[in-house]
Amino acid sequence: MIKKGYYGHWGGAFIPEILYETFRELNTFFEDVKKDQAFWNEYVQLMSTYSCRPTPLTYAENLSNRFGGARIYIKREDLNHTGAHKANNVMGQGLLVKRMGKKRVIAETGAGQHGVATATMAAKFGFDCTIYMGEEDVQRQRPNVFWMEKMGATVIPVTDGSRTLKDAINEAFRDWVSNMDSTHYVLGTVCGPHPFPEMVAWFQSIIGIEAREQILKAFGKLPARVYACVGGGSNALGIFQGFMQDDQVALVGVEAGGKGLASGEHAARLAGSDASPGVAQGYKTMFLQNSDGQMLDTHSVAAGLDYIGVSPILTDLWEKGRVRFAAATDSEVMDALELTMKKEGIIPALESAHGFVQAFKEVQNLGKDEAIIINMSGRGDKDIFTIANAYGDPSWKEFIIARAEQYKK
Amino acid sequence: MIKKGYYGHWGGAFIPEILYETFRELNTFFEDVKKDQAFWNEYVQLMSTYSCRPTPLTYAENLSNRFGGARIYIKREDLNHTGAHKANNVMGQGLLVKRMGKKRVIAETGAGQHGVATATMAAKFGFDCTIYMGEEDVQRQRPNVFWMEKMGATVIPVTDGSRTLKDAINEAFRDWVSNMDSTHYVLGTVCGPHPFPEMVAWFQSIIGIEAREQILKAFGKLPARVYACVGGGSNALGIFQGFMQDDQVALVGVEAGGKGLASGEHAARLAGSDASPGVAQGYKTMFLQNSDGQMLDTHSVAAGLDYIGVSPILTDLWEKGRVRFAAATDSEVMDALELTMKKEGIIPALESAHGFVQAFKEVQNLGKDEAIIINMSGRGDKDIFTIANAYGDPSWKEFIIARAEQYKK
Amino acid sequence: MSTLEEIIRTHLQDSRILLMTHLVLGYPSFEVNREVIGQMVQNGVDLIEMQIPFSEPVADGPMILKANQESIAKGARVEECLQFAGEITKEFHIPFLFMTYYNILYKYGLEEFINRAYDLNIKGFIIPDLPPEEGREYLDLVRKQDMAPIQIFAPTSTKERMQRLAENGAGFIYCVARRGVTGKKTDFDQDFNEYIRRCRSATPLPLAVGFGIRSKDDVDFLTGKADIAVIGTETIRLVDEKGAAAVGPFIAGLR
Amino acid sequence: MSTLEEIIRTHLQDSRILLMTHLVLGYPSFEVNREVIGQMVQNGVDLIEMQIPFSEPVADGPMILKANQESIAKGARVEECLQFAGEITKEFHIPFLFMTYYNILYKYGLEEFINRAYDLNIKGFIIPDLPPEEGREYLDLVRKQDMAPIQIFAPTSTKERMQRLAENGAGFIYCVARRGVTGKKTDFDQDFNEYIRRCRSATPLPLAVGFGIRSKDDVDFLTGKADIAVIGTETIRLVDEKGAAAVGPFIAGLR
Ligand SMILES: Cc1ncc(COP(=O)(O)O)c(C=O)c1O
Ligand SMILES: Cc1ncc(COP(=O)(O)O)c(C=O)c1O
Repeated sequence: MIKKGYYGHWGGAFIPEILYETFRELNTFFEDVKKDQAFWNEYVQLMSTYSCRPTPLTYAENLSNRFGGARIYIKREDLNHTGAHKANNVMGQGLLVKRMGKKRVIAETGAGQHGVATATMAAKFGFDCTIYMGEEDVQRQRPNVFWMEKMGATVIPVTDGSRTLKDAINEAFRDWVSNMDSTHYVLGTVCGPHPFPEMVAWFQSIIGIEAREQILKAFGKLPARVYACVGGGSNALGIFQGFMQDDQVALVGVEAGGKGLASGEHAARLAGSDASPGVAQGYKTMFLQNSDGQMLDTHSVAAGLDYIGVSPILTDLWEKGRVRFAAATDSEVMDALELTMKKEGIIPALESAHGFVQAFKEVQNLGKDEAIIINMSGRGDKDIFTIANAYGDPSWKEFIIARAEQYKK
Repeated sequence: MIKKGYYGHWGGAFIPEILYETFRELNTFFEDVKKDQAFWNEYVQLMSTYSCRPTPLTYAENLSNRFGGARIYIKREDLNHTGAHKANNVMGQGLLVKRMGKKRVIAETGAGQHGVATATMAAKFGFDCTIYMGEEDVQRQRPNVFWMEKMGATVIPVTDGSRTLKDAINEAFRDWVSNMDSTHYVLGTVCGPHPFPEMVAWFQSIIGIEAREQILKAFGKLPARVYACVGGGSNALGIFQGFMQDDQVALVGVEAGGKGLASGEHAARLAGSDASPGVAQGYKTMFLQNSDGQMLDTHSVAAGLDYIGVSPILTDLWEKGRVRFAAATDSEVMDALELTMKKEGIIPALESAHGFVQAFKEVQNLGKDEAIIINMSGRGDKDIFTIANAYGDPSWKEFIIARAEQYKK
Repeated sequence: MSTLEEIIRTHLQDSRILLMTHLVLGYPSFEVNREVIGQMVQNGVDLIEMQIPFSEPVADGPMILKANQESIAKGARVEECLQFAGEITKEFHIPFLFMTYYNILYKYGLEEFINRAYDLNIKGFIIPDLPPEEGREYLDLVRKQDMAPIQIFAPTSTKERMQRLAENGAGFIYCVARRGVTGKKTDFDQDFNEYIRRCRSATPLPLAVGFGIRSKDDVDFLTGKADIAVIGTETIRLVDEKGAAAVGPFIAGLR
Repeated sequence: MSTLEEIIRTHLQDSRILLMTHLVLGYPSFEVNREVIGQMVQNGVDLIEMQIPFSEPVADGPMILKANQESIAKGARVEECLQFAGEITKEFHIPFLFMTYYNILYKYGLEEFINRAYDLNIKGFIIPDLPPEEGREYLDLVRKQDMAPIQIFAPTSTKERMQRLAENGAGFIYCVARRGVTGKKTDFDQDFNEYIRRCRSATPLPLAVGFGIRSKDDVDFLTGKADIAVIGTETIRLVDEKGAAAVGPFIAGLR
């Protein structure tokens, strides 16, 4: 019954026995809603009244002129409520939880984006909510912790392992195996055991459905290429699904190149050669692991891409050649971000800016009669602490120091 | 020719002679575009591809149940690009500047919201951009300054007077009288000399047009009351215009009650009795001024409401009894904000939360078969420094102090 | 012809160019104001504009802005300014004008203010934020008392606009020398000559030129082109830097 | 019947309940592991599961999690664990099992790993993240070598599910005593009795009960209900707090 959820060699559901029934139930409910057009309609309705769907497709005229190649369109997931595509998945799972009659949700979070989205959903649906977040991320992303708490969630700092995203996932599983009767685990990306990859991809497919319609209307034909950053892969799969059947549309996933693929300090699973097949966190995919199968520490300026695994669905599409992968380094990301702010008045999240990097590298090779779409998965203004930091902005530092002096009094 | 722009006794264009021609030209262009359906269409198109219009109307089910009176709907201006209704006005003026062929824009900003919106618009349209901001606000709102600069704007701290919004306006005028040939002054609210009140109100009317359609669709009839916070008055007028002709719809503007109307530390012009008729910053309205006609210092937890004057259009509607005014104190605002976050997963800007306060006070007196709309002018997550501060959050303080220690190294 | 214009025309028979100076009441103090005015009158200033401070002086540059704000911050009230003006017009026998922003009049009560000024022997008003379109009542009331509602020309004003303004004005026309606010230097160049010719052809009223006049060279340049040279920010700067006593020699050296 | 089950059944003729203990290889060191195992065997432990550390031990609680991570952090490698296991099975003559997560086998090469374990005289495997649906190949390979792929029952497992699992298992069934992860206390109550009855009726295989067993009382409670009591976290805690020498007396006192 559970033996589904494979994409080529990848995926599966490597779960402890204690969760077997929970997954059986989850699969049953998910299979039901998938067939239920009314559920999807309710989801679309919710996203269009509580969030801002359809999110716009913005023509980036200045950037297009600057590079002089294909027209650049930007899919604006940053305009979602809570500022990123994460809202799509979370609100969808929220509706499912309501159906299942559960009263509590838990989630892992890295950058805090998925945590904020989940806390938001929980407030909206009246669920209890606990968020697991690596202690190091709690330190780095205090503003997000503040908002989660204000929305009524309990944020638990995870002090094990590397104290980042993967450890938060493990800890959320540990909570779940204790509280599965009352609790649903809202996984944040297209990873983890089946049915999560399929389920998250399904909710995120709303991006691609809209984008396809929008580009046809705005540009009159399909784009030559679609770019998206890839952490777990949810925003990428979200938009890619809209063009999967269109062989003429190249799909490009951009991973975190960190300090460079040669440095070892990155999170490139499919773009680099450091990853190998493995099974962890409940699924089989390409992991950044050592020869023993122990997971490695990863690095990226973008916390949301800083993860050891990647969606089994994407790994399959990579293997089959349908999705091409590239990596963007931290410093390329800061440059692309700067250019996009200056030229378009748009602030991509550090994660999203990875997609922009690769698009900028390639767009000039395409004709003026072509278009490309970049999926802007989220907005960067939530990242002020990281971005101002990364630019080493001196006035920002002075501001923080002055504020601290006030607080010390 | 200029002798227009009066609303009852209020309004006018009290401008220095040097700007006479500039205003004549501006009036001519504005009159032209007002008649030009294509201009409005271009505006709506821009707002629907670059920002997220129509912004949703969200049914706040949990809040409605909690109060047990009328249904509460929230108009979601927070989902605009840059996070507030300010985008509407700014993008509209941007299109006008393009028509006028000018190459530079200037603006005042208090909280920084209008400054960020203007810097964004300037980046998008390729204009040079200078933002005037009271020195005290620059200190308080460093994140916004950071983003403005990153989008290519020059931010000039204003060190005169009370170093806040009104001084920034004066300074912007001083720039304009020097550079009117190249420069348009993008005033941020429905104040200032004619045609600004009319023009800003026109661009903001998009809120009310949408809201009226949306509530009829969602609720089947008109709302009993519409609530909006009032700084200069642009978001309020924006939504009120949609219901102006509907006498059965009560329109309620909520001003900053600060530390209480009796304390003198507030910014209530029309809700309190401290204001009197006056002429300043180019227009006639009710000002918070002393018996000599000198403007007073105002106070609000919400920088965007912390202003001495108010739209002449609103003053007229107040005088005529069409719009009712109330004030919300700082502490009521923090409570309403907290409740809204917890119950709906929505974070209103401190400004917007003023509207929520009054709505919460009144909603239980209305029947369950009625609806009200609250205009949520902006999102609060941009205000982390103010909000975390106002709640005195200890972990936030620790976070800032720790960060400062890193920066000192 | 208004009384103010008559006085000006009389002076112009002896002098190729008149001098008008400016000060901000209560800055740095009323006592210093009095001393400065004494120095000015003794050294040949022909007219003085006394600015009643306002908290939002939009048309003024940093120096005068600061003077406005400090005067108010030190507690100067409008009533005090008016009483002081009364003492001054009794003591010194040149024409005095009030310069201020409209809200000061409006809040006081327009008619009351104008009548009070008349009683104080004030000869006219310069209100930079009150164009004639907004000032109908003001214009009528001021002229009814034979005082001068000084109108302002700007380099951006068209000939038609100038004519329109002049019709509403009396006493003289205040020609703003350039774009911008008070207190910055002005380049008196070809454009300026063309501008002043335009002003002259638009009205028979005497022309005062202000904004950026700082030196004998500037006054010499204006002589023969304008009737009155207006020294504004420069004396405030002088008093700030060298004290009231420096004003006399400075004025004496201008002509 | 698998060799492991045979050994267990033989022991059960002398003992009303067997004891299985657990340790994490390389934590706190291989030397201490060796000493602890010695203590265990000398004091009557019947089976030992040796956990090969993994960086993401999802099914384990804080104590064992930390042991996994510290072992890896100190440099323990899989090869080292295997060699050590070989030495241990030579020295001590009770059945040893490998407990670990699937990725350790997968990355090593499933067949290679199983064959190597066979060569090391390992009697079975406990792999908590490998349900039979995902473990077809593993099950076949393990059973081909007459080793035991231990299956896990949980309180959430239905009778049908238990039967299904048992069909795939050998040696014994590991019955997880309660929801949650390793290391917390278990309340052995009415629900537990009902659960263990359900386990018993689903399979003829011997039943081991683990998760939260800490004391002679717990073991006594299980006696007559289950065949094997599993002591996990408790000995790790003991070694942490009192050193390896404390293990012997603790074990001796359990039965
Ligand atoms: C803005 C944004 N983009 C992208 C990601 C990466 O996740 P995914 O690859 O699942 O879209 C994150 C994760 O936190 C994110 O916050
Ligand atoms: C979010 C928000 N709401 C309201 C206001 C007040 O302005 P207005 O009354 O013109 O809408 C501001 C001004 O900065 C603002 O930022």
